[in-house]
Amino acid sequence: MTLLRTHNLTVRYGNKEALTSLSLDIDAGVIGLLGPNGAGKSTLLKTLLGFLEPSRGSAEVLGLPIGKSGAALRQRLGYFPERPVFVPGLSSIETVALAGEIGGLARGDALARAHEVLWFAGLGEARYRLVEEFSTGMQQRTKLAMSLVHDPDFVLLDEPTSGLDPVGRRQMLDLVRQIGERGVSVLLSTHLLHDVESVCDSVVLLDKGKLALHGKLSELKQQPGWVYEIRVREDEPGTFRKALAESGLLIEEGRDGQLRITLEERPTRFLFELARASGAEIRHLRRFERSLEEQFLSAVDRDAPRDS
Amino acid sequence: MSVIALEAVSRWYGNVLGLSRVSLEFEPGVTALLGPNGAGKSTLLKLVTGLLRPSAGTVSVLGEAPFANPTIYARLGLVPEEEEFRARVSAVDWLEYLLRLHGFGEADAAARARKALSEVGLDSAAETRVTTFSRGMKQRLRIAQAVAHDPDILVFDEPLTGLDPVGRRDVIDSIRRWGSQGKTVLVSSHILHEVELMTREVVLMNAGKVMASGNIHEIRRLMEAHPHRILITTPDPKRLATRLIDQDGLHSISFSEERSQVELETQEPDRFYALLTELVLDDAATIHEISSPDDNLEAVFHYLVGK
Amino acid sequence: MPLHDLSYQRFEGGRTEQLARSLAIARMTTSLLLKRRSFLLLLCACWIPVIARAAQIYVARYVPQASEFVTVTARLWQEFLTQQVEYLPVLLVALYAGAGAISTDLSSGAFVAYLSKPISRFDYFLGKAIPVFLAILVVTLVPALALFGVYLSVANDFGVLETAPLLPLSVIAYSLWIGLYFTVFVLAISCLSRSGRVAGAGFVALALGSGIVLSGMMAALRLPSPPASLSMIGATIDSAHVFFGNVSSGDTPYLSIVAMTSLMLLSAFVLRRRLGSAEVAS
Amino acid sequence: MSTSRLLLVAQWNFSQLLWSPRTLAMGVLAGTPVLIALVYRAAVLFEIAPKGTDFGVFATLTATVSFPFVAPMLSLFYASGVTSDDVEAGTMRYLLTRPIARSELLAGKMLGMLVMVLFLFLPPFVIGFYLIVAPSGWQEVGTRFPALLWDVLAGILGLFAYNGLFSLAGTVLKRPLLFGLFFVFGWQAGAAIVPGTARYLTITHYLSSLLPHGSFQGTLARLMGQPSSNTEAILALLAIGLGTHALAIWVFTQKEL
Repeated sequence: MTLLRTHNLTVRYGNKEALTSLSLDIDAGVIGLLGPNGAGKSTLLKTLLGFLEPSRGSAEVLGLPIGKSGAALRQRLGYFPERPVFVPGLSSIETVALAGEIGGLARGDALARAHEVLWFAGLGEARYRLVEEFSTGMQQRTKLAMSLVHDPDFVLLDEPTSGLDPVGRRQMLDLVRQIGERGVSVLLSTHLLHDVESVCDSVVLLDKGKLALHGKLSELKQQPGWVYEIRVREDEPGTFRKALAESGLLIEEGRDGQLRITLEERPTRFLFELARASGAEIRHLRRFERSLEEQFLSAVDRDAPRDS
Repeated sequence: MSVIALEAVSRWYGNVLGLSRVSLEFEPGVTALLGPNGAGKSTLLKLVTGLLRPSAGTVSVLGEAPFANPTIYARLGLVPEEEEFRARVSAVDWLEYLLRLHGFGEADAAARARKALSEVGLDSAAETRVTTFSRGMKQRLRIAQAVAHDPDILVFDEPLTGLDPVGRRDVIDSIRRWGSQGKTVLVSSHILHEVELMTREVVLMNAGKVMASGNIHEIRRLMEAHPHRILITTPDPKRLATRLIDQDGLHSISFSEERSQVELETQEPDRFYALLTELVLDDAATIHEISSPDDNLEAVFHYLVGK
Repeated sequence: MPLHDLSYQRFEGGRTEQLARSLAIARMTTSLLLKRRSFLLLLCACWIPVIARAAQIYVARYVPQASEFVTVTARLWQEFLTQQVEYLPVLLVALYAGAGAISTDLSSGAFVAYLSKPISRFDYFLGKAIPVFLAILVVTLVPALALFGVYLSVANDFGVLETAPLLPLSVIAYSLWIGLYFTVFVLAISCLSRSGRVAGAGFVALALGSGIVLSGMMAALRLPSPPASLSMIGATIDSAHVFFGNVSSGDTPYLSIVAMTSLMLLSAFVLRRRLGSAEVAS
Repeated sequence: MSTSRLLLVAQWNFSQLLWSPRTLAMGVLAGTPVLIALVYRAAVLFEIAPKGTDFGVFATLTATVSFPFVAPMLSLFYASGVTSDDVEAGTMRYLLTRPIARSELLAGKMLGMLVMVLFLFLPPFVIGFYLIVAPSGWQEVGTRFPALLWDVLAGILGLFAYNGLFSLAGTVLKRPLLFGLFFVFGWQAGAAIVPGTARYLTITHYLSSLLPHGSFQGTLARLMGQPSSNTEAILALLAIGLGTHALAIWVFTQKEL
């Protein structure tokens, strides 16, 4: 099912073209939206919400044309803004219930639903406290609840894990996954590629307002051939690497200090022999998957100036 | 004498405890400060940079109390936590002004400002007003202002906030470089796999206290309550499991034919790694993959913070 | 016993009408205002003139000795309402309820959260305007009507209402008029700044400053008094003559109406431009 | 204190304020004397304004608009933000972590602030004087010039005192604007018309005592108390200004920001 389709979508922001003739066709699911700063990610989200008007081209979300549909479209969209959101003086539950009422729920429904989504977002008794006094983590949970309370079919999440500690981040990603399992599509805009790797089905990568990469995550991560990453513990650092090099294998060193070797087939005794001979012990040996980071860095123009 | 030393430092905000009797010393090189929200990392960094005064205990930086101390600021650079940042001037003017407050002459300040901007990749935006910057550009500028005067001590509160993958990679590389140049670098961050790329030295905090400090792998080794997990992929998991099961020091072992995997938990990982090599070489076992999913910072963090 | 599913659930219930959504914002804003003791105190203080007027009505009826200099005519209601403007109650209430109304939303991010929901920008404006409007009516229309109650309960005939049968209508229309005027103006100021304090200061400076500068100028020119239509408060007071049907008094009441209408149109234009701009939504 | 860094801060702060959107609004306020002078000239030209001395017009202008309204408002809108402007813009931390003493930093900022306020207040004031008085002939200008100098002196001292007070309010209080509005329109207006010593706790009292062409406070105020002598007024304004500035600096050096 088509979730989002744009045709030659061009959006200007101030006197700068933030999106340039963007043509996209995205199916429902959990989609990662990536791109360097200034690539047009936030612009795309704001355009879909109707905050910005395209200067050319068209876009359809959930089968509704943007711009013309206005409120009718936003009825089916949920938005998690990047920046903090609170209504001074309102507790978390009141804020979410208000968001529900504005989203078209009757007062009683809104309150019940607010409790439900806040529970889901993992905000316990804290929901009776003022949002403005919350830690980042609790604010993000409140924002998630606000974006879901009117039961959208498609939520746009702008950096939902930003500012979260490792535990909070893990929980937030679990929530995103669960939302996806309930048939709600998610567009997850983030700079944290690990987040995308852990929850998304597919990825859209923008660069300078244009589409740079789009595809299923599983396909993007596939590395052709037999490339393995390997880490050893050795008495004398560097010996094993030398031994590998002497045996004619293709070696690369990753930034994390791990070696990447290209084999002809699955690893064999040979590697272990080599390790023992050079006084090393293999501690880690895994089929190498192309990381999203490498794809990202190769797909975007790294040296281009990124001014807004 | 350590570059930075905290001695039994506590800090309260009204009734709220920020930091509780923390004693720590920091030496040249990169040290990462980790912990959940509210653990006291930011409080600690503010104490070290003299933006806060300790409620009890002493903080000393280069042998002096840092609060509002100009002598310290001449040798310190700070990237504060992200907040509103709306300087209504161009990036280069802003940096020049800050550098002139350091006492650099006009020409010197201008040259240094340009250099710092180009180090963080903002050359082409030098003349642009900061108010129009994106979040990532502002973060780059924050880093530029911290390093422009070439300080000996660098303090970064979440330096990667808002940066895109390109920027993150650049900044991580720079932090490593500054550490290896002999600067004392303190970094707080939530993104653990990125911290692992910066340094092995960490301070783990929770609820205002220090839970562990030192090398990540050392800390992991000391955590005996949590046995090491080793995952092995092999075409014949049943056979490998049978071979391993009579070994001492094994907490648990399980295998899955379906996924061709054997998973074992042990207190003595060294011994089992050695054993695996033996099995392959002397017993013709075939092993495709070996990995240890919890020998990393992420695992250490979750074990210590307890969630 | 089934295991309950606490994971994310979809919502099956019905949806409300568009107006209900504006009213939700209005209701929440109003209840937030009423929670603040300082606001309630302000409202009480703004009712002090009402008590004085009630006393006047009472004295005029029951103290025959005073009837020579204390009388009750249709004029009383007009004076009461214009004095609520002249001696600041209306201004203070508008300042308190309105100056931060939009600016706080802009700085706290609530604005974007509201607008990402299925409402239009006008719905949002309505939600913000209603509480300010009501707050102004609480210190104008409500006490003025209460004074009718006092009058009718102490009088033994319909005296004033017989001579001026349209008086209640005049009171209602004029109250709504100044309510609308100050609401639109204060919200227009509010949407211009992200800081409620700056907006508040701007509102006070413009509302009072227009009068102060003007009378200073007239004093310098040795002209008797400035044309009311040029100062915000002066125009509001002057325009009452139109509503209460004594057009011949005052400076140029119709001119004041025109001046106030122009300011409202300007405010509406500012609101429309500002709330509609992409910059605000970022 | 190193003077060069203090001046650097002052200069920077001045230029920051000069190019801020606030200055646009404040410029309109500050320009009212010129505006009124122009209106007066037009009125004279078309013979609308009744006859009187030109200098009398200028005196009324200073007494009704410039000193009681323009001066305190200018000072309030700028000085109350002496620290909070940087805190709100998120630029304060970067300044605090520079090798410059906090006292020097704030002193520099306040100096820049004072120059800014004087820059907005004095030129339109003097221009207003010439626009109004000059057509009466150069002799009249010469006669009235000492009065203008007194006005300028009073303006400088008054703004110095107001700036100090509102800087202090801005450094200590969360809502300095509300305090300032209350001080100017509530306290000062009220204290002037009650008998007793309350008047000595206002800035207007000394300011109006200094003005050569009589108090700008209302008739009622004049009935309630005598103006102070020039020396007293100058000393009082200086003391208020110095005291509040010093206090603001002291608070700032102790503050955790």
